[in-house]
Amino acid sequence: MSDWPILSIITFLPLLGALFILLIPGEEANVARNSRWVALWTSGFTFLASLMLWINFDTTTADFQFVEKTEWMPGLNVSYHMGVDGISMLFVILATFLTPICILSAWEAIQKRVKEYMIAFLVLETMMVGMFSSLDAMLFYIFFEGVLIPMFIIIGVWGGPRRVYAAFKLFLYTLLGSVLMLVALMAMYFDAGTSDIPTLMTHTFSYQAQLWMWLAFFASFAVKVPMWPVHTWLPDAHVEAPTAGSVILAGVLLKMGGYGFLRFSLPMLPLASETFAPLIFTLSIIAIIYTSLVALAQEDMKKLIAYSSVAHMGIVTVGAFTFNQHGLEGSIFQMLSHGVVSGALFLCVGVVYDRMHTREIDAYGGLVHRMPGYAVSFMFFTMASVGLPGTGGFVGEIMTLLGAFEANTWVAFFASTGLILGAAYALFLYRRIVFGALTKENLKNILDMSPREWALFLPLVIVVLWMGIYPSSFLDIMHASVLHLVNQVETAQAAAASAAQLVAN
Amino acid sequence: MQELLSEYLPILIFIGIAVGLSAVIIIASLVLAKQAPDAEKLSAYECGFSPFEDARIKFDVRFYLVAILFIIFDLEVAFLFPWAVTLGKIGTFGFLSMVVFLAVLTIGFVYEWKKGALEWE
Amino acid sequence: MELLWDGYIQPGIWIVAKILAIVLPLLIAVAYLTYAERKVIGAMQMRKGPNVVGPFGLLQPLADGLKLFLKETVIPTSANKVVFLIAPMLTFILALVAWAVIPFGEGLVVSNLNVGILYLFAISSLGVYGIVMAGWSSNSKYAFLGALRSAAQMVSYEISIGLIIISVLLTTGSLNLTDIVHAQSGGIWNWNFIYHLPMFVIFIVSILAETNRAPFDLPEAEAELVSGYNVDYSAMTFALFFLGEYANMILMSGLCATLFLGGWQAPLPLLDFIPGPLWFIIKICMVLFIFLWVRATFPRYRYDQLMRLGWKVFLPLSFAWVMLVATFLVVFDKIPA
Amino acid sequence: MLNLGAALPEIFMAAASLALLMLGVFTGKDRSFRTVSWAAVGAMIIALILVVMGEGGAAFSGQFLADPFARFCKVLILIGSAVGVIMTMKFAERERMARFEFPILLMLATLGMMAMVSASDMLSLYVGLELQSLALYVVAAIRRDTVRATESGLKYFVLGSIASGMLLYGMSMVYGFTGSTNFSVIGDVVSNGELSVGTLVGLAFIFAGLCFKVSAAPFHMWTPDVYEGAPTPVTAFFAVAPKIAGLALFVRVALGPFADVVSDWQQIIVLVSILSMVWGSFAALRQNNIKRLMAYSSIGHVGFALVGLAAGTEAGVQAILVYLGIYLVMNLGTFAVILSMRRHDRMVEEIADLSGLSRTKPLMAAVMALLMFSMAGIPPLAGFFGKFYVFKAAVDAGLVTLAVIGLVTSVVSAYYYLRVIKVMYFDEPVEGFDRSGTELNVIMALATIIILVFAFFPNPLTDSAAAAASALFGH
Amino acid sequence: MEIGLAHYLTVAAILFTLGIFGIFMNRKNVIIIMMSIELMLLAVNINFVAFSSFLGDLVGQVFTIFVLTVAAAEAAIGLAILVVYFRNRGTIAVEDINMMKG
Repeated sequence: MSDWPILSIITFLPLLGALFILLIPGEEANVARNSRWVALWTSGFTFLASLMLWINFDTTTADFQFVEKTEWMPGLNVSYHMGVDGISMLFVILATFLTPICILSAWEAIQKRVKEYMIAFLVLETMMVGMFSSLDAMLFYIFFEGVLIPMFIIIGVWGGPRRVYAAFKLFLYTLLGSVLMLVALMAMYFDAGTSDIPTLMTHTFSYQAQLWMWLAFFASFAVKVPMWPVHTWLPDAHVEAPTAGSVILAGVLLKMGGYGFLRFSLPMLPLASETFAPLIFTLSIIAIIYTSLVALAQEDMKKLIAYSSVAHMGIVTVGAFTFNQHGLEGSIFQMLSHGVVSGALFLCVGVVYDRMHTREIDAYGGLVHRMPGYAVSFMFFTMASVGLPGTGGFVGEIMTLLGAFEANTWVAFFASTGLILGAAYALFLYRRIVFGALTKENLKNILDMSPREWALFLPLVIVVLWMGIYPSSFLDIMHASVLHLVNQVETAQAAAASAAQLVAN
Repeated sequence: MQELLSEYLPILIFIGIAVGLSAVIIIASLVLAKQAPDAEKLSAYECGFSPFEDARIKFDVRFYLVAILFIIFDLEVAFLFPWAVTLGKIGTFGFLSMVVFLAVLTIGFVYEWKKGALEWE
Repeated sequence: MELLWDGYIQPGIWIVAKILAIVLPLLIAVAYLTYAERKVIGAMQMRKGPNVVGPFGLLQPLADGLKLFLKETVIPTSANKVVFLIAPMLTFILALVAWAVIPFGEGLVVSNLNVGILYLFAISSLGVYGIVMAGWSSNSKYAFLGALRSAAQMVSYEISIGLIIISVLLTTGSLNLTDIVHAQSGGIWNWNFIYHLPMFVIFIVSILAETNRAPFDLPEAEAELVSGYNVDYSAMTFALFFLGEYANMILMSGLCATLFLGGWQAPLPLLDFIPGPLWFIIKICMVLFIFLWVRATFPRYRYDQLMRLGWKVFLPLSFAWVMLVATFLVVFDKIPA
Repeated sequence: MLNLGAALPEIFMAAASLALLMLGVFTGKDRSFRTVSWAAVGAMIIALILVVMGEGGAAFSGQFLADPFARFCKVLILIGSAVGVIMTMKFAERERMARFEFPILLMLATLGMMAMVSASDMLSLYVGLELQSLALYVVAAIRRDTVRATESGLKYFVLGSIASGMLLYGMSMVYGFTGSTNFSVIGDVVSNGELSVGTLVGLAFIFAGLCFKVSAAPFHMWTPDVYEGAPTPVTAFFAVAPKIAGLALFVRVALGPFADVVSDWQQIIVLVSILSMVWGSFAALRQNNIKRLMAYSSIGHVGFALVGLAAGTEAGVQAILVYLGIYLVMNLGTFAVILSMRRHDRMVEEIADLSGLSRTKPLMAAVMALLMFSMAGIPPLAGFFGKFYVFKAAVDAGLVTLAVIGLVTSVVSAYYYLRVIKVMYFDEPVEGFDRSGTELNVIMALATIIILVFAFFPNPLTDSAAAAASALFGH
Repeated sequence: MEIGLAHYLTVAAILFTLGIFGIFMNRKNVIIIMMSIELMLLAVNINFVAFSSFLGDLVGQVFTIFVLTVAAAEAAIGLAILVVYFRNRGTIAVEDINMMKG
């Protein structure tokens, strides 16, 4: 089994499915039906295949596993190098897990140009999986940027009224950040002579170089995460994207930034990371508090959730730059749980949106009377988002705060303030939509969730509960890798400190 | 160098004399002859009519064509001059080079012939 | 002082004398060429020609010249005056200065340029400018069209002339006119017109066209263009054109004699006692006679016929001849050193 | 000395073009257009084979050098030209410009380009360049019954002649101050001592002339007008083959004789490159005509390619060559799409005419979208690799600022490429286009496949580019 | 006064500058632009011949011949395009060559 290039299979299987869809002939309705099924099957298989990673994963080592390495561009010393460790493996599964859900969620919502839609999603999946599992900086960059193409199309074609603006904003913001990262990658390559990530991790860059490279990486990842003040593309993109687009955007794409910090900034540029940690903390805390307040004032459901994502990702970045085991693991865990939870919340919005075609919070109210099943699921995810113990959200937040507390008390303090605000807006949203009297005429006939929608929510509920109740099944996987990362950073920082000491003496 | 140039001195003088002569002839005539201009006399000749449009009219494009062809062929002749007098020194190689050149030129010539550029019906 | 005299003044005077020795006879020759023309054509048409002014009408050219000299110089108001005046001067000047390199005899040349033939070719090419300037500056349709026609005609035939000169150069191997004459020494059978007979014929016809002479006097076609580019010229400005044209005829005859008829050399060695310049003048007169003879004999060409002759007959022929001669020389290794 | 074998492809092309000219003119009228066109394509393919199979080497007493660099560029040029001719055929027949001279002129231009990239002497450079330019002036104005085409021809002519003039003036200065027109001799002179002022002036003029020819800012002003006015297949041709040849020539001149004084001219190239990238990106933002857009796009691309030259290293040259190869494919594909923009048998060339193409012609829209993404340099499409190579070369050479500026402008340029995609995908459909010809479809398909799979198989291009670059540096 | 290389170069430079100015300052007629271009080429030729003579190297003169030839071809093509343009547009004034702007 292990001889199989399993990562490549997971990565390129969706692409194969996309090709297959491309070749489906026939009239439009037929094509639409077939492409839905092909997409679902493909992504389902991909998910199953990705589970093989989990089953065969060796939790005792921090090394990269399932490694594949083939010559690709020998002239440049760039190879096709794939592999996962405890950090990235879970993200791969997150991506493969969310994609079939997205495809299923679009089953009825998307009626025009289904074929293209499915192709876009499958291509997107390839890019996401590829990005999380690539072990070559060049390869990483290609997948990282490649995500933009399907995302641009998804938002632009199937999005809301201001979709063009949103798509352009998403694309250009991200691209601008990424090209700076590209320069940094080139500089790294020039310095180290290779773009192999494991090699780069062991390479020591001079402090001066680290500062510049770190800033360049930061430009890209901060946009992607997104951090304040470059987060403004996110609410727009979320609001205009179709439901599935929002799900994948919140669920996976935002994690690319956080993952980038963990994969590049921390291990390769530890000194610069230390230098800039206060900056990250400051921006993150501003993001947590400010965007939570902004979220409170939102009238649009999706926008509110979008701002909440910014706040939650702020917690992630705080955790990542605490440089300790708790903080990092919390950060990763928070990303995973946020991926599932925020995705689920967007799906919740999608459910009512499909019925009423509006996202105005004021347009709803008292849904509990007509849609009890929906109310329960929505409630569950809201609680998970707030961080109720027993849900995935709780574990991530509490570990991050623990880590932050170890690193800096004030940071932990402000971050927890943000959490309280978070509870406020989430519950506020829930109350206005679900509770109250059912006064709106057009809501009188609204139907509860269909079996298909139940099928969507059920796995999400299970995962969230699982993450909350038995988090160690996830934490064990990342343990070794995170420990290795922490050691790596600490060693480098200590070495630099002693060197400085020597100079000072 | 100086000797070479000295061959051109007589030509320079010759030109000077010729210019002087022609100028003298015209000026002398202007001075000696009786000048009695009037408006009619000074109008451009047009078979007795007053000129009714600008004389620098559009003219047949074939004159352009002739001019263009002339430029090309005249240059070819300019190439041939040094070639002709040095044929002994450049030998077969020089000869063949010119043959290639002239062959290309001939093709051009045939082309324009067939295209009717030389027609003037 | 001595130096100045020996170095500059004396040679200067000598040069000026040589030039005047060419120019003055030339002007007289032009005058009497017109006389000869009328006489010859008259004879061919069984008329007497000019016979009133002076004995046999010999003073007729002088009378004509005087008449022109004393006439009013009309410069049309619509004309571009400077150019209008420069044009005839240019024509006249060019017709004169070309003579600088023509050898009348052994060493009898104003300037023995090593690129004499190139100089001649250049000067005769410039002739077009005088005509175009005249046509343009007159600001008259007839003049303009006449000038265009004339220019087109001249340039068309110039190419053939160039190619013909090249075929001569191939067999002589020098651009110096004296050398070209020397290459033909040894009697009439060494003259170029024997070897290059087709080219000689074409050359004669081409110079007729080049000098706008009958039967190629289209630019001046009285019936259509009322005298062509010089319609608005009068008095001495006209006279300069006239002089220039006739001087050009003589020049072309001289060139013809130099290139094809052995220059100043006698046709047979036993006639060497007759001085070179005399031979040269005899040859020029022969060629000039052809000019007149043709004028009296042939009707005028149509313009399209004229252009076709130039481009479709003469150009390919002379072109082929150049290649033929060059190939012959290379193949039989007869290139003149 | 003569070694005609090295120049066999060129000699063949010359002979073939003359033979075709005769064929065309003797079959009379323009009935032979199609025959001559296909024959021209065939001749280019044969020349391509000759280039690839040929043994290379110098010819004509050091005037001509068929080294791997030149051969690489010739392959690109020949592909571009052959495809250009194929793209023209149907268009020409529809638009009543089916003169058999057209493919022959393209052949002659191609011949000029081939001579130009092989030049190892200023004389052969000039002759090749002019052969190309003169043919292209005519080609631009080949639709002699329209004002726009003739105007574009006129503008192209005037500015191209100025460029030639400047180039020549520069060459005369370099000749005078180094005593030779031969690249290697100049190279020796230059490397022995420092650059004299006269040579530097000459160099500046040569660069200015070359900038004109490749339409680099600030000498780009003719490009948009010419691109817009010329018939579309001609524009396609302009955007590809001459650009490649011009840039190759630029490299040849800059890094041939002047390789040892990179520091003296690097600043010029950096400046030109930045200006081109910036101007190409920003000026394109407000264009509505797709051909004009492509003109600015090409200016920007020239800027990107010049980044590689600014590096002045072997890696930089390799990067340019890779860039050019990819640029060739992208542009041919894009112009195949643009040529398919016909409605009621008439060309339409506004960007707005593409509205909703994804509904009326989904495949064509997808192709165009991929091409645009590729042009914008978004991975994993081929266009990204081109940019990657040049900017990597620049970073390696220490020109980090240049790389940053370049990449930022590439973001700006991404905006206008995205705009095209936006129009096709997000806007409401207008009336669909006519059926596009088979040749165009094949070209589109090939171009798309190449830019898609390039990421998987980059080596054939990058390796041969590396070999070509190392040959230029005499390794 | 001995006339040296510098004098030739100066003359050529002046001619060249005149040519450039003639092109860019001229607002009247395209023919003038073409003449300016010829002027530029003339300057180049002077340069080449002067250098050739100064260096005692014939290549410069050969180059001049080539330039002349190409200039002739260029002029021919330019005139042809100009004529075609004039037929379409009815004018060759520089300010009228403005169908495309932007």
